Amino acid sequence: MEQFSTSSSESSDSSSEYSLEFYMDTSWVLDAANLVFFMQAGFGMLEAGMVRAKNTKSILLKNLINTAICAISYYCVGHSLAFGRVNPNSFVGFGNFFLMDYTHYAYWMIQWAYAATATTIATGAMAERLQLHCYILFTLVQTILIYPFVAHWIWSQNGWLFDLGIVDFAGGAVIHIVAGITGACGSFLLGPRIGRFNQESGKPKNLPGHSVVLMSLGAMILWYSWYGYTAGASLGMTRSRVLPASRVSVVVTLSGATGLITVLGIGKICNGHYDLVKGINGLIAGLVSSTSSCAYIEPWAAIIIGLVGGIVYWFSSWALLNWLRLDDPVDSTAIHLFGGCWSLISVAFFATHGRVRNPDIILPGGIFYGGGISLLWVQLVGMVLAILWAGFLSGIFFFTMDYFGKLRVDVDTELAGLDNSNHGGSAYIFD
Amino acid sequence: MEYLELNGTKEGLSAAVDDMWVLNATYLVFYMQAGFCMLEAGVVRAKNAKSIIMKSIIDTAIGSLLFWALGFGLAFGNADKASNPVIGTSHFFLINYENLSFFAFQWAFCATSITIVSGSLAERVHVTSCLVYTVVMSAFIYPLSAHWVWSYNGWLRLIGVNGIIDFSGSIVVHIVGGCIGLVGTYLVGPRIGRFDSESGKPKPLPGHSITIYTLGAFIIWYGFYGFNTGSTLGISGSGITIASRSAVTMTIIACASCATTLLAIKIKSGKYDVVKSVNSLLGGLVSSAAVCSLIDPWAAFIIGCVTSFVYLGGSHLLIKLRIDDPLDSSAIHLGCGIWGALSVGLFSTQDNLSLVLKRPTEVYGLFFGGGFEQLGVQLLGIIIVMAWCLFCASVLFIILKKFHMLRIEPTKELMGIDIDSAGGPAYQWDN
Amino acid sequence: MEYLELNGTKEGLSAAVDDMWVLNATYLVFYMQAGFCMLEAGVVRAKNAKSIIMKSIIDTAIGSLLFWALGFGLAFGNADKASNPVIGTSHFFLINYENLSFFAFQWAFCATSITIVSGSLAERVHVTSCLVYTVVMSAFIYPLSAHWVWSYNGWLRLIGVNGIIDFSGSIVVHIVGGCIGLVGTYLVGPRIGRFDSESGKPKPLPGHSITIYTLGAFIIWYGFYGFNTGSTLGISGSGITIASRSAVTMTIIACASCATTLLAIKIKSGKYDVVKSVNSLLGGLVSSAAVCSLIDPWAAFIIGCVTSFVYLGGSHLLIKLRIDDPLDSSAIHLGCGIWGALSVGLFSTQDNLSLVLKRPTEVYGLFFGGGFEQLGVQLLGIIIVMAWCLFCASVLFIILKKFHMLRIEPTKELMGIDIDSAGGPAYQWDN
Repeated sequence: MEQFSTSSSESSDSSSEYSLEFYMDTSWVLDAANLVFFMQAGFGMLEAGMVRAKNTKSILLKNLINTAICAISYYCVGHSLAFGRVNPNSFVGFGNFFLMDYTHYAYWMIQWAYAATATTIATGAMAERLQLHCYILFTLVQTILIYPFVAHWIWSQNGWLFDLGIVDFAGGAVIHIVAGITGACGSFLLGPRIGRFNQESGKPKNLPGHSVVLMSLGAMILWYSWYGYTAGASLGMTRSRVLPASRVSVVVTLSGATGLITVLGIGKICNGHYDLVKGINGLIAGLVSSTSSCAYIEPWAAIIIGLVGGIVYWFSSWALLNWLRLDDPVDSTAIHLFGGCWSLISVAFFATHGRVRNPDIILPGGIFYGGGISLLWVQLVGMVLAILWAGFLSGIFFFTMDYFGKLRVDVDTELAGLDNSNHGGSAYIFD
Repeated sequence: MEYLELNGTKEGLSAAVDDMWVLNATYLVFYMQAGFCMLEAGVVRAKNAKSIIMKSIIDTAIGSLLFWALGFGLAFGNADKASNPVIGTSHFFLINYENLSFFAFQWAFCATSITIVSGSLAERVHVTSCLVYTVVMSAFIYPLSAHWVWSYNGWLRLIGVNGIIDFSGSIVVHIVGGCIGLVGTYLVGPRIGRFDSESGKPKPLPGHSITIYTLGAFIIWYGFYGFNTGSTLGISGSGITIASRSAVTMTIIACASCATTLLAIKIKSGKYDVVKSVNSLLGGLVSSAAVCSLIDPWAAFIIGCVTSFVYLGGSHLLIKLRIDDPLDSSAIHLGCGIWGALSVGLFSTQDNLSLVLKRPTEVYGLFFGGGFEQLGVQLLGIIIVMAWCLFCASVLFIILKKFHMLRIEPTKELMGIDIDSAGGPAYQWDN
Repeated sequence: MEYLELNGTKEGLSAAVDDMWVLNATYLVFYMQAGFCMLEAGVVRAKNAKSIIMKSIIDTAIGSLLFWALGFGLAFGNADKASNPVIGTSHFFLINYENLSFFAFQWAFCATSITIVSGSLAERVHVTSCLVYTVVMSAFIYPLSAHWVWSYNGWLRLIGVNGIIDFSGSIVVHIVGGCIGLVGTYLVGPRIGRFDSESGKPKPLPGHSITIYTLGAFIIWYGFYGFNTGSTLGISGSGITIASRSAVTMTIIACASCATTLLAIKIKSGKYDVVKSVNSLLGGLVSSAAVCSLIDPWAAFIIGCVTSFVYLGGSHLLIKLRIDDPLDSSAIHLGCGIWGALSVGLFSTQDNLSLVLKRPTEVYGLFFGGGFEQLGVQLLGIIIVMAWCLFCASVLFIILKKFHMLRIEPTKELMGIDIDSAGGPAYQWDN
């Protein structure tokens, strides 16, 4: 996304450092970063609601660790590799370690919040059976090795995918594909939770989470913070970015709502009742589906994107479970990996509005607007490369952990619940 | 609301600042959905928690889509400034509409109004009927009320010197929502066990989690800051002065109302009542919506104290009339909404009113010597809007009842809606 | 805080933008009430959840009313710039006061300070006594501390070259709240069963829901971005630069503190402890309040690591002294507050301090060669404010104890306060 890179150089170098425009744009970014951070609360509640009561504490702790460790490691190294401005090349950034000689703090804030989101999403897929120190190590690997490179390729103005003209407004590839694929690798190597598949028939068995109320609270918080997450990527409101930012808000609402309704409708048809849990996932899948494209499309396109996003979610969730036997307690692979892919691809079809920050640079119109398929190839290259990079590195990491027996908790612990064995008792005490 | 000019005509930085303000407020108002969802979930019994959340989420999703498609055009579709005073006629599907931040803000208001209704109908209504009234409300009932009261050529705006004044929706949002909810809950009848079948005495059916309930109330309070201060539609000119005043008076009204109820109940029954105090807090927020920008802080204190008794009286009256409103939604939103709208005619000062209307006016609050006219106009407006809602809602719910789509069967009600139509309970404490 | 000039002198759009920033921050700080409410509710036992929520609501509602009526005048009533350094004397009930956004911001700070106390007194105190200390705190204790430290003619501001520096309330909000809570919890005595009656060994009384607890912490963290960055009182001039820096350093402090505690406990006891980690996180936020705008990111990391040990030490000390503080409020708010205020004298750099004070200064952090003076001033301020709070709180709570209004009877304590004085339990799982 061109917005990020130009902003970091432009706003700190230009003479308008102390103009009202600069104040406003920075405050917009800070507010948005704050909202993106609040997604940690959203994902925390969502994931806590989706696991069983005996593992609640461990999932909450995991989210806390993600946020904290990610902040430290992103501050030390991650941001430099992604957006460091001393001697960057097209593959990786360099310089400004420990935020030395770096003053664009607001930009760091929102990038940190994005990076933390990517980690939290990924670890959701491994809930209820991963050892806790593995979470810590994975957070380090994710924020130092995996995420910054993809962010650099796509969002930094030196990145090679950026040079190719990839369009990813708020992180369909950078955040959701990376998070989805790393989570999937981890979840696959961990194997399913005990009891998830019937031992004889091999049929999947539902292991429902302990609280739908928490789950929906989490989803609503996510919906709220999604406005900061997407509209904040405009990195400001001045210089005719008002209209794009407003349109982003409208588009996000529409695609999320459509995703929810689609999945509820499919559930009603297939299972005979409205499935709230799936519906909530559909809502998030709808939101994810428009992350790459939200600044570039018309509101009506958001409806189509949300609709397809909901369908993609439903069927990928089903296929992952029944064909791949992937046990993803919070469905984050189906939502974020497949939703992220669809979001990246859909830009090539529906894009019609120009760049947000530089309206002069005309974006090639989407296929439906007669823009040809060149953009589609670029998007596909970006998608495949992000998947390969993140999948390969996380695969190696989890494989190594598995080799040393540090990956999965033992059977007794898993049956008793992580909380009782590792965290000094249950999360709930009602008497 | 539209008393302040729309920002379509403004240019440059101040337009950007104004839109940024409106967008931030919009996000907050959307976040109120999370608050209502938690509020309603906490106050129903555990066996119905999932279905009420489902309704709450469906409201938002379907309502948003319909308001985008039809509602907004009927409410604010004033292309060429030539639409008639009863109904708007253009900009359906946002065609040819550029002021997207204004649209998004109105959108969030509509979603709020709809979600009020589901509280009144909790624990005994088909999910499908919720779909139906959401469609009718967002596409028809709400937009017309909004057009009459808020659109600059709405016919209630043309009455008298100032026209009707409803700064941020005591009438349009809360009276409409509360009124439809009241009709619905009256026609559905009380929950099984709410009134003793022999003596007719009310029996409390306490909700399953006060914690979740309070969380919801706090989120609503937070969102209300966007609701009330965003209605300035900007901060340039006198916008920020009005917004600061609104934030302060609204807080005073809510706190005074809450404190009064707290002490009144303590004095009467010797106990502190959390639920009633929280409801009063919400009632205070509701009555502040119409009047917050027009009064001085001390008047806010008085309005708040009165609000408390309006709510308590309304709640008492509902029980007298054997109407079972699980959330006291009609007492809160209809009762306090009426009081808030009336207090405009009583307490608004000449200075503040002139500032909001952007022209000097000689007609203002009765208590400040502004005469009876404004009070009369407010009263008329309230009656008209209530009559409209009562009529539409009666027709709607009677039809639904005729086709047995309104109330679920007694056995299912006793069992809980979740198990029947939402695929299992909301909580799973074991396994 | 008031180091940055008030916006009374500015004009036009940049004044509007500044007020907008303050208002948005105010909403966030008010939202912290939701966080504290959830935090406290989660950490008490289920039988006391309702009453702690009740107290939280009373704090907010009554405290806000009194701060409006009296407190603000005592704290910031500096009409004619002639009020004395000990106490403000005008603008009671907001009479003749126009800068409403500043008022609202201060209001939210006062509410935060009060709500800290109820955590220390949880599970064994009459709801009525909560009313009493709320009144005294918001009308008297808090406003005077705020006047001394924050008002431009407060006497602690006139000491030394820079005067005392408390950017956003480590002293005024957190030390005051923590100190009063400590006195209260000491005079009330431990909960029944907290210390073994024979051996005197502490026995854990775990809270009923870690989920709600963590949710609360995340909401507080979210709100803290308003708390700290809003204290610039605007974004024009150097405001936004300071605000961005504050956001970054505060994040690093909180995360470093959380991570350190997590690992320290893991190394010592072999387990990961959610509650202590969350508390350290909060401790980090608290210590960031005074210092966040004055330091470089690497110093933030060090401050965060030390914060962790300050909290753990404080918590350990409380148990040693047989003081039962259910939320560890005094360790968090008093302990980490003191450390945060002191670290201003240790770590603040000349550049940042000059920027915040808006004039060059030769006295700054000890570690940067700024001499001992600032450290001495901070220490003096902390001692004065603590002495003031200890004195007032002792008088208050001893009087309450004398009239048997402080602690509830043992039987009721064992049964839970909810059933006795809040009309039933907070949760109803059956029916």
